[in-house]
Amino acid sequence: MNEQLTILLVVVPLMIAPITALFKSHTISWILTAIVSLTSLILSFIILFDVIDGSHVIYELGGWRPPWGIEYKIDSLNAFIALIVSAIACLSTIFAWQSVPKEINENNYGLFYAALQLCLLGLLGIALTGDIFNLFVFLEISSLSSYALISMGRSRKALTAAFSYLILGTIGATFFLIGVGFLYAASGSLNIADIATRFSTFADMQLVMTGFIFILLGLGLKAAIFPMHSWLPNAYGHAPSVVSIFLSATATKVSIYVLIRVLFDLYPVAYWQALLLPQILLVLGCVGVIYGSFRAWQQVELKRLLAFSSVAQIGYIIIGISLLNNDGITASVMHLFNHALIKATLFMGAGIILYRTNTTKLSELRGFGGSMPWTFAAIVLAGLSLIGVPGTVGFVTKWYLLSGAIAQGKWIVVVAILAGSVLAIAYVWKIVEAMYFNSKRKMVIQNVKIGDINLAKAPFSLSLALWIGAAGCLYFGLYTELPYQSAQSIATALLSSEVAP
Amino acid sequence: MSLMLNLVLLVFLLVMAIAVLKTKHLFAMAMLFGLYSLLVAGLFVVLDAPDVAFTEAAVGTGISTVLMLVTLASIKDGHEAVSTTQRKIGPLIICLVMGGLLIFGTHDIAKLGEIHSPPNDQVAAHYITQGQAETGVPNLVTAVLASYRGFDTLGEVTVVLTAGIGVLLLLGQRRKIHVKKRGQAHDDQ
Amino acid sequence: MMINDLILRVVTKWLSPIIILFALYVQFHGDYSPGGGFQAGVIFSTAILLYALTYGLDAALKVIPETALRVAASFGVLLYGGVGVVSMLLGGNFLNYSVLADTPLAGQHIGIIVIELGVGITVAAVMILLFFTFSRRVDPE
Amino acid sequence: MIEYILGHINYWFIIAVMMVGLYTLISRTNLIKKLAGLAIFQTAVILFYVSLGKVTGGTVPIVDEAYTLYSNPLPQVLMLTAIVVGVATTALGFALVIRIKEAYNTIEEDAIFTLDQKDHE
Repeated sequence: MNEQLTILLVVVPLMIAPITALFKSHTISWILTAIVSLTSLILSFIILFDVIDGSHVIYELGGWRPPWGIEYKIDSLNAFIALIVSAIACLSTIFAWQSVPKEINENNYGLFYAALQLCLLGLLGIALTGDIFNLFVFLEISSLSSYALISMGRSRKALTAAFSYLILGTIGATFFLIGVGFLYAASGSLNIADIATRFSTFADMQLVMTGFIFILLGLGLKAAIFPMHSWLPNAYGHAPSVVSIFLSATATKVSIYVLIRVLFDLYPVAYWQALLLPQILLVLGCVGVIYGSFRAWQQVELKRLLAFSSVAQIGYIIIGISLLNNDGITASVMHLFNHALIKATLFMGAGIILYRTNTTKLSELRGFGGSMPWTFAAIVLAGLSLIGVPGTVGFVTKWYLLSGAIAQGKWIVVVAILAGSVLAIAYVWKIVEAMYFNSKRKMVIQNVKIGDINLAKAPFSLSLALWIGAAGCLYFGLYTELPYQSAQSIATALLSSEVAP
Repeated sequence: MSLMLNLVLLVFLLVMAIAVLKTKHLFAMAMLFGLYSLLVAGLFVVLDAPDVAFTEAAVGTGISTVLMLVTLASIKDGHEAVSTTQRKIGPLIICLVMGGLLIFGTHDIAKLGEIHSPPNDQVAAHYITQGQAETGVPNLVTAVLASYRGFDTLGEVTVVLTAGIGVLLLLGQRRKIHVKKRGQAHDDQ
Repeated sequence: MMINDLILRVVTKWLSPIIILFALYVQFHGDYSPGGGFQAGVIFSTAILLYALTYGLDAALKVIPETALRVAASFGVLLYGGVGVVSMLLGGNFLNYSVLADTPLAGQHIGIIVIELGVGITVAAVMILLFFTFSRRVDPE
Repeated sequence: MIEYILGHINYWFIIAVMMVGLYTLISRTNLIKKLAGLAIFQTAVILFYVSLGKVTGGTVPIVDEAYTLYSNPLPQVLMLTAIVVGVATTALGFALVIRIKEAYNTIEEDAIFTLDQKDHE
C-alpha cells in the first residue's frame, strides 16, 4: 500500500472544508461533504486491511524523523477508530440530505457542512496521530466545531447546552494540556513512542504521576465518563439531528480511544496498576452503567433518553478496559464500534420522528408506531441491540464482557451488566410502549399546517440511512468477523506490552 | 536579576487575576483582563520568549479584550448580578485539591532556568544545534513552528478558521426582532 | 459607531498604513526576528479595527467587503495545505518543503515563506471577520 | 532549602494564578466572568510551559554568532498554538453569550436555569 494514503485521510477534509464554507447552495455543500466522507471511508478501509495483521504504517510529516517531527504510526487500533468515524460520517451525510434543509437556516448550509467536515477532520486527526501535542490541536478542532454545531439546535436550550459543553470541554482540554506539560517537563519529548521507550528513566518522578492524573481527568471530561458526564445529555439532546447522530456515535468514542492509547501505549500498564486505577475504573464503569441506565429510564424525552443511555454504554467500555484481559479489551473495542452503530441508528430514528412530528417527547408520540411501522421496526431493532438480545451486535459485546469478568472472578461486573440490561429493557420498553401500545388516537403532528405534503411520510434519504444502520446492527450481530478480527488484533497488540497477572 | 523581575511580575499577575475575580463591574473587568494579558506578555519577554510575548500582547490585550468589550456593548449588561445562590465551597475545594496536586507534581521539576533539564536536553537540543543548518532559518521558533512541527501550525490555522466559521454560524444572520420577549423565544419557534 | 473627532480621524488616516507596513515587516522578517504569520495577521487586523472604530463599520466594509474576507480566510488554509499537497506531488511527504526546490535549504525557504503567508492571510481575515460580525450586533445608539 | 524555594516559587505562583482562574470559572454564574476566568486559566498554563524552556544566561532562540546559549524554542512554539486555540475558544464563547442574551435576556447562569425549568413545566 502506498503510505501517502494515510495522510490523505486528513488532507482531503482539510482541503475541502474551506471550499465548502464559501458556498451557500445546499446541493453543492452536501456533495462536497459526501465526497469527503466517502473518500475517508474508502481510505480507512484500505488502511485497516493493510494493518489488521498487526503490522503498522509509519508516516513522517514534513519528512522529519520523530521525535523531532510529528509522526503518524498507524496500527489496527488507529485504523479501526478511523473506520468507525468515517462510516458514521457517511451515514450522517446520507441523513443530512433531507434533514439539514429543515433544521438549519438556509444561509448557513455551506458553513454548517464545513463545520461538520472540520469536526470529522479533527476526529480523524486524533485517531491517527502519534504525537501527543498534535493530538491536542486536533482535539480542539473537533471540539470547537462541535460547540458551534450543537448550538445550531432549534431550541434555545441548545445554546446553553453548547455553552456548558464549551466550558467543560475546554476545562478538559486544558487539563489534558497541563498533563502533557508535566509529562514533557519530565521526559522532554512529545512523541508517544519516544516517551514510552524511555519511560523507565523518569518513571518515579512526581511530575509523571501528576501529569497522568491530569491527562486522565481531561480525557474523562471529554469522554463523559461517569461522574464527569454532566454536559452530555443536554448537548446531544438539543443538537440538530445530524449533529446528534454524528457526535453521539463518534466524539466520546474517540476520547475513549485516546484514553486507551494513554493507558496502554504511553504509560506502562504496571504503572497504573500500582495506582489502583483498574479498580477505580471498574467501580466508575459499574456505577456509570447503572446510573446512566436508570436516568435514561426516568427521561420523558426520546433524545435525552438516548443520551443518558450513552453514559451507560460508556460505562460498559470502561469496565472492559479495567478488566485488563483479552476478552475485556476485545469487548471494549468492539463496543466502540457496536455502540456507534446502535446509537447512530437510534438517533436517526429520533431524527425521523422529529422531522415528521416536530417533537420527541414520549408523551406526544402516541400512535406513532402504527403510522410508521418501518421506522418503528428499525428503532425496535436497534433498541434490542442496546439491550443485548442474541443475534444483535449488543449481545456480542456483552458476551465477551461477561466471559472476561467471569474469568477474573469479578462478580460485581456480572451483577452490574445484568442490572444494566434489565434497566435497558425497561427504557427500551418505555419507548415501545409510548409509541405503539398507546395508539388509541391518531398521531398528532405538532405545529405544522394541515396538508403539508413533505411531512406525510418519512423522506427516502432519512429512511435509507436509518435502515442501513439497523441492518448493520443485525448484520454485525450475526457476522462478527470484521469487528472481531480487528478487536482481537488490537487487544493482542495492546496487551503484548507488559501485564502483571 | 531576571528571576526577581519575574517574581515581581508574577505577584502583580496574581493580584490582577484576583481583581478580575472580585470586580462586579464587567467593563472594569475587561480592562483588568487587558492589563493581565499585558503583564503576561511582559513575563514572556523576561522568559526570553519574544515571539510568544508578541502574540500574547496582540491577542490578549488586543483581540480578546476588544471582543470582550464589543460583547459587553452588545448585551448592554455591565454588571454582574449579586447572586444569592453562589456556589463557593465546592469550587474552592476543587481548586485547592487541584492546586495541591500541581504543587505536589512540581516537587521534582527542574528549577527555573536550569540548563540541563529534560525539556532542554532531549528533543529541543536537536533544534538548537541543527535547526539553522537543516532549515536555513535563524529564528528557531519560526524553524520549529513552520517546518519541524508545521503540521501543528496547519492545525492551528484550521482552529482559527473553525472559530471563524462557528462565529459566523452563530452571529452571521442579522437579528430578526431586536429584543425578544421571554415567551417568544420558546422551544418551538 | 462613527466618531466625529478631527484629530482622531487624521491620526487614524496616518496610523493605519504604518500599522499595515509594520504587519508586512513582521510577516516577511519572521525568519530573522521575532514574528511570523500569526503575529502579522493580528497586527494587520488591528489596523482595520482602528479604521472601523473611527470611520464606522460601513466605511470599513467598503475597504474590505465581507465576501473578500470569507474567501481570504479559506484561501489561507488552502494555501498552507496546498504547499503540503504540492510537496506530496513532488515525491516528498506531506509538508516536506525540501523537495520544493533544487536544494533542500532553498526548498525549506520557499515553503516557510508561503505557509507563513497562508497563516497571515487566514488569521488577519478571521480576526477582522470576528470583529465585524460581533460589532454588527451592537445597536447603533 | 532557599535554593529549592527560589527554583520553585515561580511555578507555585503560576499554579496560584491558574487556580484563581479555575475558581473564577467554576464559582461565578455570570457567563462573561466565566469566560474571563477560562482565559486566565489557559494563560497561566501557557506561562507554565514557557517557564519550562527558560535557560539562565540564555538568550532569545534566534541564532547569532555572538551567543552560544539559547532558551528552548519548543515550549514557545507549542504555546503559540495554545494562545491561538485559547482566543478561538473565547471568541466562540462570546458569540454564544450574545445569542444566549438574545434568547433568555440574561447572562446569569442561575436565571437561565430557572427559565429552563419553567419551560419543562
